[in-house]
Amino acid sequence: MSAQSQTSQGDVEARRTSSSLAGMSPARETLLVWGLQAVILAACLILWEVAARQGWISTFLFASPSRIFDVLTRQFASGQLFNDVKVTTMETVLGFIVGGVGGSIIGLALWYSPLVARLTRPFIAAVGSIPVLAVAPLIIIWFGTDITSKVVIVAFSCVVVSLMSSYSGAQQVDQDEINLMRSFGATRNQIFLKVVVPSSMTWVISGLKLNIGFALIGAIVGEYISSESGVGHSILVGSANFAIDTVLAGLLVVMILVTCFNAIVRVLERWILPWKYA
Amino acid sequence: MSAQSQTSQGDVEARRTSSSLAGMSPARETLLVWGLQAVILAACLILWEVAARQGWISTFLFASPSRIFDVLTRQFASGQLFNDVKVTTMETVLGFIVGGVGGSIIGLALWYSPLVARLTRPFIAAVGSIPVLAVAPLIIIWFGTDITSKVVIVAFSCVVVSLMSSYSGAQQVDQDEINLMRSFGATRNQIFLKVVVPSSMTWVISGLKLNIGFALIGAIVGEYISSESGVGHSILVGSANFAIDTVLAGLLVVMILVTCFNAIVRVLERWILPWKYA
Amino acid sequence: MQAKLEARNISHSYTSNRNVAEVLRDLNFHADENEFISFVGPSGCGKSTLFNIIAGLLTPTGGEVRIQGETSTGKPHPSLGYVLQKDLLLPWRTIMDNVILGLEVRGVDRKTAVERARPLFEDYNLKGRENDYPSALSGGMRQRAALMRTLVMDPEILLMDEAYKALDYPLKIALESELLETVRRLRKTVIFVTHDIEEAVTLSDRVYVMKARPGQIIKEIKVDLGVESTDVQDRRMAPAFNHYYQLIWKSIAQQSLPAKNRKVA
Amino acid sequence: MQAKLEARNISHSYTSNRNVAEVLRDLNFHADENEFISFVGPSGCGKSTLFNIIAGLLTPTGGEVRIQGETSTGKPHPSLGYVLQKDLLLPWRTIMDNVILGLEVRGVDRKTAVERARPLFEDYNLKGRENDYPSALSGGMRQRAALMRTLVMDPEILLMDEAYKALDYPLKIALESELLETVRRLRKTVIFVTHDIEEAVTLSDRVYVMKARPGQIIKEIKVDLGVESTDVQDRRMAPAFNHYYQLIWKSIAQQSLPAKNRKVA
Amino acid sequence: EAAKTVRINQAFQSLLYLPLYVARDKGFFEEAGVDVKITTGGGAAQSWSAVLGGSADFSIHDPVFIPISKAKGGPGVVVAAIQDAPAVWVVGKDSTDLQDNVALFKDKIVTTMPEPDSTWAFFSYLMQSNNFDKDYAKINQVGVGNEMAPLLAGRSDYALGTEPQISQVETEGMSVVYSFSADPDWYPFAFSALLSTEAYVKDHADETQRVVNALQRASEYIYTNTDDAVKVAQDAFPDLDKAVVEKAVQRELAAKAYPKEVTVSEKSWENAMRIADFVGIIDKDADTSSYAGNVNTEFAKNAVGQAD
Ligand SMILES: Nc1ncnc2c1ncn2[C@@H]1O[C@H](COP(=O)(O)OP(=O)(O)OP(=O)(O)O)[C@@H](O)[C@H]1O
Ligand SMILES: Nc1ncnc2c1ncn2[C@@H]1O[C@H](COP(=O)(O)OP(=O)(O)OP(=O)(O)O)[C@@H](O)[C@H]1O
Ligand SMILES: [Mg+2]
Ligand SMILES: [Mg+2]
Repeated sequence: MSAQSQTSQGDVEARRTSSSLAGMSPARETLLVWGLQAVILAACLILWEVAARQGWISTFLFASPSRIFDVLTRQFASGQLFNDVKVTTMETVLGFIVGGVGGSIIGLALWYSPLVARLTRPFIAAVGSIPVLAVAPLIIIWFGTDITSKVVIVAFSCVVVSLMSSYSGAQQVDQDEINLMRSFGATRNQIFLKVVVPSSMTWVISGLKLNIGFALIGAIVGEYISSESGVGHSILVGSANFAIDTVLAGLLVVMILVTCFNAIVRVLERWILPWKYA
Repeated sequence: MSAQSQTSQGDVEARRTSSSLAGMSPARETLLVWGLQAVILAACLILWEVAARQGWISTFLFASPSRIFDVLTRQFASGQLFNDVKVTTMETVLGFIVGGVGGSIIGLALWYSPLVARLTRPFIAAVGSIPVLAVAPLIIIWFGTDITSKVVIVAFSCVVVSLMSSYSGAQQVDQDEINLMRSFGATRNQIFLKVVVPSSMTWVISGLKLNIGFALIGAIVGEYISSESGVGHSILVGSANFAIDTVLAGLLVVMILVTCFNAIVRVLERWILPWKYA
Repeated sequence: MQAKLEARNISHSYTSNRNVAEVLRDLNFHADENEFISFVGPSGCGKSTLFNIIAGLLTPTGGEVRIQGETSTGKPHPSLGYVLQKDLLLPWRTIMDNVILGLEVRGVDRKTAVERARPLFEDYNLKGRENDYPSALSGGMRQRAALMRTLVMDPEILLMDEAYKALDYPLKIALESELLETVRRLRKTVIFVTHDIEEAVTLSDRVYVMKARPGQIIKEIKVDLGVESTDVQDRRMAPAFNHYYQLIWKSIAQQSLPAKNRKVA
Repeated sequence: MQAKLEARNISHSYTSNRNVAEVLRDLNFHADENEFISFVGPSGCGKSTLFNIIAGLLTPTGGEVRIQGETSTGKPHPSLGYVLQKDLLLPWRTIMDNVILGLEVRGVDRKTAVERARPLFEDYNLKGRENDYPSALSGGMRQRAALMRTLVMDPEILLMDEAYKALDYPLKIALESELLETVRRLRKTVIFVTHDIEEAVTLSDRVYVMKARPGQIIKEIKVDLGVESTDVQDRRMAPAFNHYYQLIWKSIAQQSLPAKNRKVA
Repeated sequence: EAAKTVRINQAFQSLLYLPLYVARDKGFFEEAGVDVKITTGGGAAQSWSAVLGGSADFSIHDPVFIPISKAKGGPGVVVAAIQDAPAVWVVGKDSTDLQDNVALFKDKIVTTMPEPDSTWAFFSYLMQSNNFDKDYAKINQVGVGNEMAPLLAGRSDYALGTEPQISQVETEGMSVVYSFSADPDWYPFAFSALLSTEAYVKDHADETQRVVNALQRASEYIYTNTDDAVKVAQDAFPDLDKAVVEKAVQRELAAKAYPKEVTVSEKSWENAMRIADFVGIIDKDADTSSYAGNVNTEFAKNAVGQAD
């Protein structure tokens, strides 16, 4: 982002200050945040459990942490949990790579041709508004019911966000930086690789971060459409039989997965954008 | 975006050049693009129709433009089309305002407290990964089956993208611009309103644009969960009858709606960011 | 008399990742009412850092700044006006709206603010550009707009970090003369950074010369041109001008050169 | 002899929304091999615009630029090196990677490029900062890095838009002397923009004076200081210096001032 | 001889399909010499698409998809019954029995699946066949699987549902007030069936026969070894309360919902078509809806005969 080409004195310092809490060291700060998060989480769970035990809320409709925990224990013991997580993770990761990374590349590449970008814009937006469920029969007919169809659905769920986000990024590139490259006689490919891509990285990564959630939702929806295992399959079975605790146990697993994927992308980000964290 | 505070000579010129086709006037250019889009669309439709008529593809599985057109004509004549569009538009627009605009405001407001932002980040990401379908029973219990529940679902579908996108924007604000405001003795509210908000607008709008599609998907999914009318209801009925032409007719309506909403947001954008189009 | 602004034992180090870079060490200086002081020194010696500290934008790792006798609380003091080294015009505001930004922050209503800004557009040769966006301005025009944005606030103490660098000569002379005149008339205090020795001599009452790595004040030079005029051209022609020019030149001449160029000037 | 670079009837207008602003009208000038020419003129008169046109970044609305006798095709010419008015360091590259950017574009492998850049870090007093990101540099350091980025390409024709503006005096003098020496030795061509008349006189063989609204060349001044030395300090002391200084001063003195300041200098 | 692989896609993991799970868990498929792979779609349209797209050989759901498919020129054949009764009940907070008192639905809010799915069709038909107009009771449509939510949240008075939801909400204090299977006009009813394409059945007659044989055995087994069948059901739904599952299976048995013979009878076909026609998704008098044209009884009859 060219925003940074402006930053100078005081920037790093100010950034540090603005995110630091009462002058703590970054490591202690992180620990504090984790601690507080754990406390918040624990408080919510305890409140929920108490409400369920006291009969303030119906456990049939809202389950309770202990019942969800029972479900997970049982699923863990039978090996189902591990298998479900494996299947869903596989679908999600493959689809994310195809759709998220692929979409980012296409979105950036649209920088090459404003004409193509303008021409395709409404079509892309239109395609992005297709609810996967509505075309479930077509997806099964084209891609079957095995992992391919889930990967396609996950990729489809990611591609538009990544595409539009990275395209927005490529549009934001400072024209003066491009002029600088042109003054060196750079080819369009060089301008693309050395300026457009790195300068759009913040947008690309922001799109990928958004897509972590969408990828998982895509995998779940894909498993709704057809499946024999996976976290979404487990949710579907629970939901078809009105077993809210099974549904919520599945959701919990989904959330844990998202948190893990997020942590991974965050590490990747620090590695891709070292200059932001120097 | 502070990127622009850098632009100077050559910028406007270069921007104009990069998007203009062989030195055409902007108005003629727009006409050309529209024309080409119409041609592409027509070509696809004709190819599809011919393929269907020639029996290259099964109309049972893939319908055909003329059959979709028949469905729409019938729905139009019976008044169902108008009513469906009205219902779905209402749900979408209300939910979009609550979720998209609300999410943007919350995302920007997180700028005030890096601590709150850090604390809530994983929770927001986790919530963003909840597939609405999985919590359908809870939504019905809490919000019933009338328009409220659809508005809630649409809002929920929009809120995370807008929140994360606008929060990313607020994070990108040039620290030097904030320092400038501080040097004027500006309060945090003033810094927020006069620098953070306008400088994040590109991100906010990019989030809102993404959300147009999600809002409509949300409305359709909401109508899947409970409904008596609406475009999603019509798609659901078609899908339950295995009437692919009805399903695709519904999808076509959705895409047209998205295209219209996009055009509206685009006009709003020019109005909100005049300096980008000066 | 109490100094208008006083810096005591200012030290600063930047910490990034695992590195700590000492930038300023133990700076002491002061500026009185109706005084114009300048800092000259090699690029990178910490002048902008120092200004950010004075302005309250950066908390020094050591020492304190006192303004009118009160210890600065780390918040920008209302009587300070700061012209930053970068122009930092907000791209989404027209030039007029950029210029009145500070007034707006103070709660001045738009009409009054515009009225106060209008004459500056004339002085600074930007008449007719009020409604342009910053992207349509040349480098010098942007610099002028940034200058106007601070001056329209009419601050008691002015911090100016290379404020005239992108201006053409005649305009610079005219604006500097005007500044000097205003300072005298309204008994303001100006703290100035420049690389231009001529500028330092013609404008300042006192000049602090700095060295780098770490930034320290190595010399304080009292300038008395013996000329009452606030016209910079007149001051430039003063017989004493050359003396001070040489004095400053000598104290900074060697230090900023790369090793191989270090010969006696 | 054919001019190294020649501009014929250059005109340019910016079109934004519905407004058309005429910025340059009918400029003609040339620069020969081993010649140093400067443009001086009020801020906003179109100097940067002119440079963008020469560099092939902007297509003029009228006229043509010829480089070594060939009409420029609107693409940057490989023998041109352009130091832009803004530093434009890419924030995601370290200083070293910024400096070798142009070489990288030319396909020079990294190792060779780094070897060619290394001595410049010494000359420009940036040794030890190779691996910093631009955000950790002071204004003058950034300016120097931008200068190095162009010079490391060793171009035949150099376009420099206020290239020395943020440098401290001694360093500026040293670098200018070095530049002059290189130009003489390698028979380069330099086209220079500055607001500093002293700089224009000490460096240039010819000075073009411009006026604004619309930008036009109003005077061409041939400078002959009668000094062979390329040391800027020596040239500054040449007896003829004052004559040229006054000449240029007179031709630009009045035009850029706001109406109320227009008195005879 | 290596067992032949057969792929079955069920619309849901549902107690309605208990014969399938019994055949799998009790090894009937294995003994019949087929290796059955079961996948789950999220609804009938998906399951049927899996067959059409070739990623499954059979699907299990509402057989009305066969005449729909045929009406549009598509393939399809009903091979064996899985549910032979309209195993749908109405539950409500108010325990007043409505079996012979349908008029009491007046002005009540009744939750069903979305139009034109089965419970919506059932209730609408029930109202119409009693000559009540459309607004006699207010129908509240929600997605499949969610019907009990509005009832429990107090947002509706009654809900139509299938097992195990009925037994579940009974433990939450709701009462069954109406049973469709108990109505002589509705029983028997082709509610769920094993479906395939003519082409597959023709080319894989052997596999088809084996699958049907196993299902026939399983259906009988449910009636003869009910306790074991209940255990299979409990294993298939480990997260549901065991007592609830048992009650649900018993209710299904009482309604004769699991077929004693997997043959889809003409009567049960006609009953099903009558409702579908009422809803308007097929024309019961069209050739494409005929019993003969849709139902292949050959395999089922063989299976029943073999078992005797
Ligand atoms: N992108 C643009 N759109 C519209 N007008 C522009 C644009 N860029 C420059 N101008 C105008 O063109 C004129 C010349 O600008 P230019 O930057 O060439 O001036 P300059 O001589 O380099 O000034 P300075 O010495 O201040 O850098 C100015 O009036 C400026 O406002
Ligand atoms: N954010 C930062 N992080 C790390 N180091 C920094 C940062 N800002 C400045 N520095 C370093 O501090 C030193 C002083 O910088 P400063 O900008 O104050 O210098 P300066 O005297 O204003 O220079 P110039 O005359 O070039 O503007 C330089 O070595 C610079 O690299
Ligand atoms: Mg500085
Ligand atoms: Mg310029």
